[in-house]
Amino acid sequence: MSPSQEDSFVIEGKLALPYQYFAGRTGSRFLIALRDEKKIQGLRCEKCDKTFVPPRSTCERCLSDISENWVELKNTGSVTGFTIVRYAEPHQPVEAPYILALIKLDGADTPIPHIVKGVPLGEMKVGMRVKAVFAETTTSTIMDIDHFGPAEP
Amino acid sequence: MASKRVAIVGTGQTYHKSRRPDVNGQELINEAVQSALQDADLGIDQIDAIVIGNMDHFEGINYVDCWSVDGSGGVMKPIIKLTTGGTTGSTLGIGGYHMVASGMFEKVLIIGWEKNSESDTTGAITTAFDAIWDRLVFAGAISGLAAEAQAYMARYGATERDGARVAVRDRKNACSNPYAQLRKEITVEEVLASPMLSDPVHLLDVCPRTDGACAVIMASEDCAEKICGVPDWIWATANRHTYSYLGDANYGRLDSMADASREIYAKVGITEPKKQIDVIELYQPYSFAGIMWIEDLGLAPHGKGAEYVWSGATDMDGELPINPSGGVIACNPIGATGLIRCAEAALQIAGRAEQRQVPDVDFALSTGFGGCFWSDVILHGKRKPEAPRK
Amino acid sequence: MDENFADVDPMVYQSRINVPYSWWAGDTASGFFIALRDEKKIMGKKCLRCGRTYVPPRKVCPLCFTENAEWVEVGDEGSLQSYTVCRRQLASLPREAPVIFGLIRLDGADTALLHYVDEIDPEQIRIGMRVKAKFADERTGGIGDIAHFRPAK
Amino acid sequence: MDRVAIIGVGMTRIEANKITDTFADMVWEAVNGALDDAGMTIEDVDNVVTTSNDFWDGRTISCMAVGDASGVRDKNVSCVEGDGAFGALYGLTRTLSGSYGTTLVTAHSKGSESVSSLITNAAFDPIYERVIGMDMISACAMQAMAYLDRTETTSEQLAAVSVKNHGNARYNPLAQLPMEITVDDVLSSEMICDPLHKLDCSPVSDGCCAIILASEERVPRYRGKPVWIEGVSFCSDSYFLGDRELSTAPSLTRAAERAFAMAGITDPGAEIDVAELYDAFTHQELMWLEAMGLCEDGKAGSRLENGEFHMDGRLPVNPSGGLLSGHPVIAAGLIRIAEIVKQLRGEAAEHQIPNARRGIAQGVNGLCGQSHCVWVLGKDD
Repeated sequence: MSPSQEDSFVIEGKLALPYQYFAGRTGSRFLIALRDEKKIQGLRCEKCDKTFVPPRSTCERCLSDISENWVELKNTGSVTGFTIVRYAEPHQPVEAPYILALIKLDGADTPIPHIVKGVPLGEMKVGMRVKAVFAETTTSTIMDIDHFGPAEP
Repeated sequence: MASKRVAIVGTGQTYHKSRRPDVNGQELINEAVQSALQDADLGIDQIDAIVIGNMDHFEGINYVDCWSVDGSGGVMKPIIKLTTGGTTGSTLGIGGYHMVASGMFEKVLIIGWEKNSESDTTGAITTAFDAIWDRLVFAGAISGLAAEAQAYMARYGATERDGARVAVRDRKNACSNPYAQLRKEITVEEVLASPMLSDPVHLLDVCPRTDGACAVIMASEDCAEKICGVPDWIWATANRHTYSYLGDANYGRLDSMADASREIYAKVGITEPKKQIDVIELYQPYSFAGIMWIEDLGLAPHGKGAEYVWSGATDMDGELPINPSGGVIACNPIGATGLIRCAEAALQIAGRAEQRQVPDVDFALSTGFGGCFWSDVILHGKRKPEAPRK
Repeated sequence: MDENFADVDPMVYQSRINVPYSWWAGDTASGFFIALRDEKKIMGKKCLRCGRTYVPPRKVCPLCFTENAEWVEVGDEGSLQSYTVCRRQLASLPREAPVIFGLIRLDGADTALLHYVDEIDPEQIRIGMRVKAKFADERTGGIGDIAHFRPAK
Repeated sequence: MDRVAIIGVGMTRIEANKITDTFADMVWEAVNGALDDAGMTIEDVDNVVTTSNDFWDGRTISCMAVGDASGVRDKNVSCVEGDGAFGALYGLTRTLSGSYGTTLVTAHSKGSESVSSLITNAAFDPIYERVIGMDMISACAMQAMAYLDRTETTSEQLAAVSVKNHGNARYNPLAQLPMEITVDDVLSSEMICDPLHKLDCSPVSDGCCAIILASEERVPRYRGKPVWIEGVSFCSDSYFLGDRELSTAPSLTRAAERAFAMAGITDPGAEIDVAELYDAFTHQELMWLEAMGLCEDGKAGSRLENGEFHMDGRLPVNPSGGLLSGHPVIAAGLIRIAEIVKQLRGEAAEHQIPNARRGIAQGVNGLCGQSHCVWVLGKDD
């Protein structure tokens, strides 16, 4: 009775679960400043002397509430790590190959992951100076920074 | 009931494959459970509680603990689910340990499983990262790991050949492990010639997608020695979920592994891990981890991991064999993978690892990796620990 | 903390987790679906130790934990163990409300099969009533090969 | 059993939609509530167990969202997936194992961020059942139908549970739906799935709860008033609805028997002063009372009608308003435990049950109450 190989059934299905995510108060504030004033802000914990980007309302080290201690950061920063993504996947923000980099903005202690464009793949290196390039049309997301491009040294 | 000492008295695995169309999820789980029960010569009715885990979005089944009971044996029994991403398997091992050590359950069945072939794993992994910040930019685990390898290479001058050497070692070991999925040797040149996925990581540097399950039975000191000749005593467990945002991680170092292993060494008095530990089953989803994370385990100074691997010290005939089972590069059913490391360490301690047995093993380490650069570490020993670990 | 965010309208992101799945039915379920598709027969699996016949069939008896070796054909008629009439158009419903779900213990089976009940006025349904399977004309090997259960004459 | 106490509890308000809070914000609020309640700082916590669900949170590895807010930075941590009462049980084993002296347990979820019907449809077996489109409400309605049929309990008696719990919620400032309603209001509310009306069903809400466990020798070090864990057990029934006798809950009976035995309870109906049960639907509060032996089979409805389970009754059930008045899915079981701790400490303010000395709390996982976790808590006199 056991079926042969091509008769082993597959039930095709899809899990299409709609979600809505709340950026929360601090997240909203960051994204509105980014959208309306093209300003990138972080939240700073004085006790631990650490500025977090993306902003978090509480400091992970000492668990204190830092949600009002906004700090303005520069649009420039340096690459602390990167990779060149070459495999193609439907979920990718841009077509492969593209540069996915970790950028520590001047004034921040934690780098943010983002896309780098305008740099030949072969010349990418850790420590490179980059500058935020803002998107024409805003989507009120982190993609309001369209990508990071090379910055004058 | 005072706290109890705990030992692994039975293990079971499926023959891990890229796809298992002949069984559904519950049946896959049952295969591993039946072989673990047989290994310990126990019936399901002698099990006091069950701990199970996988990564939900890989199978799209909610409340897996409830769904699994036909296969896991949980009907009219206590069953609970633990899940922490890639470290799920080792989280389950640590969970089983605490359930038995608490004195509330004498014999606990622990199950890790995954059917990666049933979903689009990259799509499922992408949703692991913060929906507002990381997810839009990020796509899949490989690019995060590649960024780590790139940073390490920039800092210490390692090369792609160093990563390839680790892949060659593990794929060779896998040939003597009947449960492993990829049992074909490869050379450094073949690794470097394979397609580049995300600089500097090639296709043969990373783990495959696998359908597989693993089951482990842990028992308290009151009955462990009656059940199995050489129980694998759990001496200590530790883990860290150090980061939550990809940007925060310290690329080129695995802080969570360093902290967790340091806690264990301090707790049991290990000062020279290279000498005092006889074998390591390292959860290493891609080759470069094999030269970087062994530094965080204290086996080599920072930047010298590759040298230690090229010296042959971690090969089967070296001073400290790593991944006699072939490790994660040969087989990765994610929810089970951390528990497979735990089960393989137990087989090494019990001297029952057949062709992949490392001679006279007194202490073994099994680790887990996942989440946002998270690590779990479990120390296994042949000797019974003196008093319950505090 | 709140007055700081008085002017901030919270950002909400509509998103969707859209993961395609293909669940392997396995040999046992495939055997069940082939019998439905090709012979309009409903098969169960019997545990030789405790004698229970499971519909849907199970490879291993969940109670005795031994492999159910024996396929057993069960009747296409049975008694309604319980039911509900869904009046609200729930998001999970694939068809127009009202939809009637029932648990049907088929003659010869020891467990009940979850399925639709139709061709009956919702107010007439009674627990314990006899119902009969109505097979779909187009059968492709899936639980949908049984269209629904209707009152047995 | 070695003695472990709960020395700190913290909860957010239960709301339909906490739009201004992320998961981390909610957890941080509850964790700080528990730490203040216990008179502890995060450094006093030896290890953390978070409880979440990837489907409800819309995120693979959902525990990653709340790690920082639970202070896991340099600590051992683990994550349970399922109801918070199960998370607390795993936290208890970690406290009893000798590895840790204090354990922080958190549980959170947001019903507002997703569609509960689709999330619970994903709990059905993908091969045989999921495609026909049932969810938690339709499955539990089928259970209610079987229960009414077997025990002659009436829809009016079901409605009376809703009237009681929404009424109790008027005295609980954290509840989402305090309401003054009548049996007729319930029976005339929208019929969602026979026999369950809208007011027979709990909402799906946003909320978070945190508790702190401490071993006996660590308790004196903090100012949190200890409530002792006297008994706890959990058990699961079969999975397929067709394999089960839906109108009964044998797995709850077994879990309750074991928990009561651990606590040395021989006559639960008389020895228990207050109960916080998992009333996801009105018929379930009655079923759980009968399955735990807190009243005879089939009689919970009539005993409710003569007021035995009201705030001034023989055995007050859900003085907090229960799930019917606010149901953050994953946090619900942990909130039941926290409510019993408040009752036994005499800190339940307006919904306080006078001189309550021993109480029970219940968590549930799976469809139609497949897997139950029963807690017995007591106060030293």
